[in-house]
Amino acid sequence: MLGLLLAQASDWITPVIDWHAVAPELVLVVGVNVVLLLDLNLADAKKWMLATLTGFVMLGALVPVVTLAVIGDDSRSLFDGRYVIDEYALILKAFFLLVAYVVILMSQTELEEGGYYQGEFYVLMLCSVLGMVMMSSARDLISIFVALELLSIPAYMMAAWRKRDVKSNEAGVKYYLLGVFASGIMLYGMSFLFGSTNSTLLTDIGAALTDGDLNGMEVVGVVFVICGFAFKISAVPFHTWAPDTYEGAPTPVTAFLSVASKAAGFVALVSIIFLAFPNASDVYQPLLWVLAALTMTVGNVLALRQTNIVRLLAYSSVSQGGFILMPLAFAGNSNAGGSALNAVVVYLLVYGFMNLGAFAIVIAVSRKTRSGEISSFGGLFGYAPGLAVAMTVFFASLAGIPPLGGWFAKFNAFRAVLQAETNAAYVLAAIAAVNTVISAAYYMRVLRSVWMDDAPDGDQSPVVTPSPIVAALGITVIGTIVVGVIPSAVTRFAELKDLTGAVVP
Amino acid sequence: MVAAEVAQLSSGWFLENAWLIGLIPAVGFAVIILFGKKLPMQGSEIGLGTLGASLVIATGAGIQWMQRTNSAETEEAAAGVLRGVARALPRASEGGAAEPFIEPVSSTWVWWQNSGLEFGLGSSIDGLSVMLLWLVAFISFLVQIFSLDYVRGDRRYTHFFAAMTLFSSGMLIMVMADNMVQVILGWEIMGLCSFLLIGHWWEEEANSVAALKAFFTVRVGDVGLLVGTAILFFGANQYAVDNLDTNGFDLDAIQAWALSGQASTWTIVMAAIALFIACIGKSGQFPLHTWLPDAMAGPTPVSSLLHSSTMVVAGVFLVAQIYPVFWEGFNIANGGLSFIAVIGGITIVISALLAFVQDDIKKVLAYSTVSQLGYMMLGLGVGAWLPAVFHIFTHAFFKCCLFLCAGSVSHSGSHHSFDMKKDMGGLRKFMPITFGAWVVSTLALTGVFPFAGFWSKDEIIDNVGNNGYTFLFWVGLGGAALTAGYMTRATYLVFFGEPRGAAAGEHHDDHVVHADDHALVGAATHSLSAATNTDDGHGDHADDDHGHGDHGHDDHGPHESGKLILFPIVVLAFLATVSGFTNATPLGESWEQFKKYVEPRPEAVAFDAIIASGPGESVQLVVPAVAPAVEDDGHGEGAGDDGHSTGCGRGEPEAATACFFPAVVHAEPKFAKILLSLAVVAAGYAAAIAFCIAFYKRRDPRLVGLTQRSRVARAGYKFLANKYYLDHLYEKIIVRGVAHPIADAAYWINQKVLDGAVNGVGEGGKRAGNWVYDNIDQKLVDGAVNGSGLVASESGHAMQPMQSGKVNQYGALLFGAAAVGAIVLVILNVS
Amino acid sequence: METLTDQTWLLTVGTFLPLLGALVLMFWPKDDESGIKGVGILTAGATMLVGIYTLVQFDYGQSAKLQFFVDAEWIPVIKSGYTIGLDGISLPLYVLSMAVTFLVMIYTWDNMPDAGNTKAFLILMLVLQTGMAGTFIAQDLILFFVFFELVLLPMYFMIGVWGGEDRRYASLKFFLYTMFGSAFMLVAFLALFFQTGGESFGFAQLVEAGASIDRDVQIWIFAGMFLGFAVKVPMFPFHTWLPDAHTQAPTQGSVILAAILLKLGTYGFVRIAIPMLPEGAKAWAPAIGILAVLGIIYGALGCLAQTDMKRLIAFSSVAHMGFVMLGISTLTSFGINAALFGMVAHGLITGMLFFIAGSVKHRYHTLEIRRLSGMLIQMPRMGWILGFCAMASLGLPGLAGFWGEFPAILSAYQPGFGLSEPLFRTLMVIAAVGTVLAAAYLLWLYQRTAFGEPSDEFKGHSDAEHAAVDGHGVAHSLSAAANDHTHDGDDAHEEIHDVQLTEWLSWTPFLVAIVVFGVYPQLMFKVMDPAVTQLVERLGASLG
Amino acid sequence: MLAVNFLLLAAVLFCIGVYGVIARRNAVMVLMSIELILNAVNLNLIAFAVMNGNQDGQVFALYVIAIAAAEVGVGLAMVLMIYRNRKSIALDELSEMKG
Repeated sequence: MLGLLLAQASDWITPVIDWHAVAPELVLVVGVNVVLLLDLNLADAKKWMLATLTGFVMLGALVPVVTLAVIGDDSRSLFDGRYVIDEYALILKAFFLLVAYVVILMSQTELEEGGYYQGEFYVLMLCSVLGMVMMSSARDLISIFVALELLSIPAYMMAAWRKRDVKSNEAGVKYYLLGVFASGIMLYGMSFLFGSTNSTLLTDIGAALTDGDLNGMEVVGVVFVICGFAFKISAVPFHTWAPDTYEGAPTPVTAFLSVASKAAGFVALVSIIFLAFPNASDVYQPLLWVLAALTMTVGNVLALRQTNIVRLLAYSSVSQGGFILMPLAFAGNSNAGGSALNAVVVYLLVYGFMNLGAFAIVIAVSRKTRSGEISSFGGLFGYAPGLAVAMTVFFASLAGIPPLGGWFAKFNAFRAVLQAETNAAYVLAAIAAVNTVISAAYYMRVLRSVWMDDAPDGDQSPVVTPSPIVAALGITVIGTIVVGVIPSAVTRFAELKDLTGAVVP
Repeated sequence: MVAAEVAQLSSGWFLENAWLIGLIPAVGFAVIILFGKKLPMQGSEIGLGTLGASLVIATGAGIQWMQRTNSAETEEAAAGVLRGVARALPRASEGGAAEPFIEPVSSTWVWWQNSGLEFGLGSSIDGLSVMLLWLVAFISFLVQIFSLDYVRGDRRYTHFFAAMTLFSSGMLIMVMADNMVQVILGWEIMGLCSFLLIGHWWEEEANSVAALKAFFTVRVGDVGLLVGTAILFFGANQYAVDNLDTNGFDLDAIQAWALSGQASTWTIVMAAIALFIACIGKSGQFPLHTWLPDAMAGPTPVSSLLHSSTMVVAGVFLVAQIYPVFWEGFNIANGGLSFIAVIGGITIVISALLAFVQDDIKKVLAYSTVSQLGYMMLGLGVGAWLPAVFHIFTHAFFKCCLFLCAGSVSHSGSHHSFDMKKDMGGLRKFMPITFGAWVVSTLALTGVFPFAGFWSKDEIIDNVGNNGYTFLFWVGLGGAALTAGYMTRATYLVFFGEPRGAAAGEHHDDHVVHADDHALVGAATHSLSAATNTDDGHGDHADDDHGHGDHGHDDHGPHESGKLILFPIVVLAFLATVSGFTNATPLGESWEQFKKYVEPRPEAVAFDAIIASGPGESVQLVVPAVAPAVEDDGHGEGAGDDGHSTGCGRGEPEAATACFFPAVVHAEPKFAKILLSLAVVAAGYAAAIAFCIAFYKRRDPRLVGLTQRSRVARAGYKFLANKYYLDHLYEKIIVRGVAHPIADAAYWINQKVLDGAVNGVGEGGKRAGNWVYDNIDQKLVDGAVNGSGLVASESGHAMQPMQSGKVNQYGALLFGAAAVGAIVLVILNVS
Repeated sequence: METLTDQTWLLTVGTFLPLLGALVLMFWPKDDESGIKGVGILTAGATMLVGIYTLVQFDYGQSAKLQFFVDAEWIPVIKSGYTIGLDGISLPLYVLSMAVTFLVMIYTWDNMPDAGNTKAFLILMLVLQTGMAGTFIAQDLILFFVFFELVLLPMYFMIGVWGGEDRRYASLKFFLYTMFGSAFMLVAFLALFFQTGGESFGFAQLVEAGASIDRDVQIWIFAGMFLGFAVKVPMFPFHTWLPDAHTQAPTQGSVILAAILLKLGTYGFVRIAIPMLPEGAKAWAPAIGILAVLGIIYGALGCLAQTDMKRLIAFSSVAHMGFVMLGISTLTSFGINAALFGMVAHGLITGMLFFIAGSVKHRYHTLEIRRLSGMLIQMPRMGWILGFCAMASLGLPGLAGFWGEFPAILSAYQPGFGLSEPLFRTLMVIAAVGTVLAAAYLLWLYQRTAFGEPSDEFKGHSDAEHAAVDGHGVAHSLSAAANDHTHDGDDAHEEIHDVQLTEWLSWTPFLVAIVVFGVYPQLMFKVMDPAVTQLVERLGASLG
Repeated sequence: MLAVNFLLLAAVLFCIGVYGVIARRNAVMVLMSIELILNAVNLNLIAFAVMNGNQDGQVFALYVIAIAAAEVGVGLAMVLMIYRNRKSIALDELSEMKG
């Protein structure tokens, strides 16, 4: 018995590890440990250093990403193609790191002033980012699963970070329970896929699934896996947790969830769709079509009713998710497939900027008003014109008004859909067009408060914005405008033709 | 048919620069508006000066036109083609010798372009236009002289002269136009000025209502002008481009096209109808005449200008100018019962009858104008082009003179009242010159030999009969008798009998009571109040002082007017006496100057000759050209017979030639007819004088109170006094019909006449507008928009229960959706 | 499409110069009111100068070609470029937008809306100018769309922040309505792009390739564009945002909205929808014609129902744009020329009317027609200017309005490409009746507001009246004094003065332009006609 | 075929787990139901691994077990936290936020 095992072990071939390729992950791992250890030894008064350090870790992890990009090899594949570093992965890694950096800027003062645990927060944050960075490269069911849980579990805890706050508790618990439940369903689907195709490697699965020749188990597997990620990207009707969690969680965490975590979900979905399901388009295309249409519409009409700004942004991010999802519904189309990938990536990048920016404004303003109601933004233009203008930029961008980033993202999504030139595509585009208008209604309602109303309490004192938030705003405003005016800035990245090994039709 | 021998016609500086005639007053207007108030005479000198300049140029142009016409004959003589003598003769088509077509002199600039076609602006001078240019400039000049004194001290003295000058300019621009767009330009400028001038004293609502009514009524007719122009343009354009190297707006092209025989009947009939509707509105023909009497709300010089040579004449002029369209459209050549003639006939009688019941002197004259315009239209409608045009000429003098006399009377005799019954009477003793001029003009108007009206009006009536319209002939004669009647009544009331009211030097403290109680009396009322103000010398009404007083006369009694007022009156009276001799047909052909110089010759002209002179870029002066005339196929002279089956306007012209004027028929003067019409007029006079003496002087009991005693008489009077219930018709039936079922109309027709037709139409429009706005716009269209927002919001509300906050339900939804998705897709994909 | 590529910098500078000014203003101290206004006027003035230079440099002999043409790379991945150029169709509108912004800036010097915050107001105006000018030079669908939408936000805030009572509702309505249209328009653009083979968003390429699309597909794509442009025009029944937006907007906003913004829609039809989708245009033309004429009558009826002067003017825009659309719907060069002229004329005239409405509101604090009267007594010059504009607006020949209306009506007599003549002739007659209604509501407005005596409410508060009083005797003065005395406690109205310096400065060019273009329309027709004729010829080539 | 029976068992477990998540109001019971689902997955994976002779399934199962442990750790901590704050772990009382 032992001999047998040893014999097997003798077959063990130490995998060749491309250390450069995994350098970003390694930097993050080291960062996790350093921050954790440092936290034990730092006096409370010096905890602010942790935030700075975490920020540096993020930027440090960005360095190998940049060097990898500069070297610009086609792709680096590890573990028999289960972990791939290609252009797509690099862009998204950079994106996640940048988003995390901005979120740290946003959370710093919030955590200090709220008296929360700081060290642990940053450690969890780093862990979660590590999961996202891994997700960009994961090309295997197992690695995807691991990355997913690595990014989710810390997020559950961060959502409940305000320990004494009932709402925050509730936010954490709901997120947790539903998240785990969704993981379970997804895993169940994955097990079917594994059973049917006899592999966990996405490309193998892709080779084994063929349209028109799918058995029930495979269909269920595909549907359940997509539903699992649909939860992550809070697509309707898997979105129910999102508004509650977003509202209850500390605002920087909400920002993180609504941008990074959602993006990670999309990354996984894109990988799976393009690598594993290219030939199951009969299954996933209708499913995603319905999900996209529902997500946009329900998210929007519910957002119309909101009076709390965070909750409004929650629904808004639900509906934005619908727009991102929209091109994927035509990923299997021979015309639109390539554009769909570009559209999703570009949208994610732009969405990151504008949504983070919106949350940064909310944080900055609520420091003064201590309220999350939309009406509390009244008169902002009077006493804080800078913030008001920035807010206008973000909200207008979310509404998709040129020349701000959001319009280009939306345009690209429309473009990918219409490229399919099928009736389903035209109908979805029309639905999306109507939704653009509905969404403009509530974005403009917020801006109306900002510009046209008087301050509800008549308090005209200026808002003091801490410098980290100013920095966060600066990054996001510039990002939003630059992408809109010179879209080439991001389309350079979106020019990537495909994922390594993907079968783009 | 050769074009090789192109003879040279003489031209001259005045003819070639005739465009200045319209332009100078237009510039004058701008100068008055911008700088008028700062000038020593407050801008009136500019008005007089510019019109004077126009008059000089117009006179020069007139003389040169005559030279041009004469030169044709001498040139022809030199070329050896002469077949007639150098004086008016029967037209070739009437058996006389062929005379060359005298081509208009035109100077054109590119005004606008479209679709690669360039459209011009400029002048195209022919006999008709040069005659009217001179007439308009002359009358305008005299009226402005009159106004110097008449409106002195008016609050808006400068504005008044500006508007008067622009008014004349509009008419001049229209008259000299060589294309339809320019006609519209002048036409509408006049509309604008009539609005400004009728509403000159806009402080009183009645005046501004009258101004609005005038503008609006004319504007209704303008729909016809727009539509007609469109039809003509697209009808004639191809022909014009192909043959004449011009475009479908060009008046010459339209004339030629209409006579070319290539135009489809439908097109030309529609165009003629549409354009004539415009003329009905502008020239106050039945049934759109109702604005004219109301237009008396303006100052008297305005009325006199408007009624003599501008504005109302524009419609007649337009018909005369593009006569071939109507000739063909209404089939005048073959004696068809033309729309124009019928409307003209109706107008003559109806308005003459209305003139009997007016107490306002200006309104009598206004209805008289309408009636005289009816004669002109009648003439044009039956093919009597020349007499109609001649009547424009003579009518301008005596009608202008009559209005100025009325102005003089109210200015110096009746304290700015125009009410003949209340404030006049016996004025002949106080105002002998005015009285004399009035009488002369009245005789001219009524057509008494040898005054001007006799020569023109009789000629119209004569030609109507000659062309076979017997009924209309009697209508015309009857109209002449009526004219004599109402003018006698007016003359008697104003100048004979005992002075009454203001004329007797009474003070009017109760002038409001005196106000005419039906229709618009703004001018009278206002003038009274203004006079009262200044005479009091205190001006309590400083805030609403119209400043129309301040004449500096201390006595309150009637007296003769000043020199500035009398001068134009006398000049006009003189012309009213003698101007008829310019075309005195009964005296022989050598007296027919109008026929020679004004009436275009109905001769075909070769295309080549025309194209050489077509409009081009920038200023292109016409190379005067004459083409040999068509071979005369006509024979015999018989009046009204069918001997004219060929010639211009009676069949297609020969290939590669164009006609510009149809061969109209001219009646031979007959002594018996002249006697007949003089007898009719005399009868009219006799009856009217008898009535006046009986009714007004002797108060004959049989007549006084007749309207109270006799139902027939009362009904007749009421019918007339209410202007045939036409305003009533517009307001109550047409207007209210928009909102009410027609069954109600019977009730409404019995209601009292309240307001003008236009206000009525406006009221109806407003109601329709209100209804549409409230029900359609706000409820339906806007409601749909707001509704869709509501739907979105409400559906959000309906979905909120989904977001219950309960984890278990969220989980159920999550799994349920996944399961449903899986089941559906399995069914779809797994067979 | 032939192009001229000299002085390529010109259009870019002209378009983006205002943004530079906006940037400067952003860092200008907020309290320095006159400095801010100075920078605003200076920027707009400099832009205007660039516009004048463009006018000078424009080669009028080749106005059918795109001049100052630039075709630079912008977003290669979606095959959209920074393609700009100017031809006879866009030149008048391009320069008009500059002029209007400049004059509105001058007007603002003395007439800042009550809400204050000059800095933000002027920045928005400058951004707006960039959007407007850019729309007229764009020769690429995506670039066009960006500029087209760029004007949305500034106008939204202008109405929303500096507007009247009901501004919140009006601004949101304006925004959503336009957004609705442009969302579908974008979808249509993309559909067009892919149907033509997805090669380029450049106008030239799309005009070439668009004609070969299937007729049914063209009709659908045209429908999408129609929604976008028709809302902007606005055509009946998409017009309901307009009266609200106009009524509530501050004077400056109304003027810009009327003068330029509405033209973006009609310009889109002429420049994009019709040449690129000839079959679609032909199929839609009768519908457009009918809606246009409905708009004419409907707008006029709407006007007659109004009690508010500004709202009346706003409704008149619906009617006037109906004439423009009628001209376009004939698909003839005659009609399209008329429409283009009508756009500029309407911009000048209605812009001017809104100026007057703004100034009247400023003085009387009301625009209710029944409360205003005797304006000619209290403010003679203002009253006459109002009359002048009313006359221009009702299409009096000799003033600019005529040249938009008259040829448009004319053109409907003979529509192009086998469109139904009976239908269009009927439309022509109805449109002609519309001119009568136009006369009715404008004169009615004028009679009620300008004629008559001032109402008791405002009597004795104007400079003109005081001047008149001073000129008379003692008795007058006494009575005037007594008169004043009774109103002593009522200071709110003591500010009815006639047209002031900045108003003269900003209005005179409008008034002069109305007269000049009215008297000598060739100035504009000469520029537009070759381009339009070429456009229609090409249309004829593809429609056979 | 034995493996198929395992799959059936896994399916039953999955269903029970889902039922538990949906129906139980007690947070701990829900946690346990989720564990059931995860175990159903594990069963599936191992069964398939045996059926297909592919060891990857077993490796996958090991990962799932490890991560499930971590998850439950976090989950229980949260339950504890709610209990401290609210003295109750009934999930249907956790609806502060809705709509």
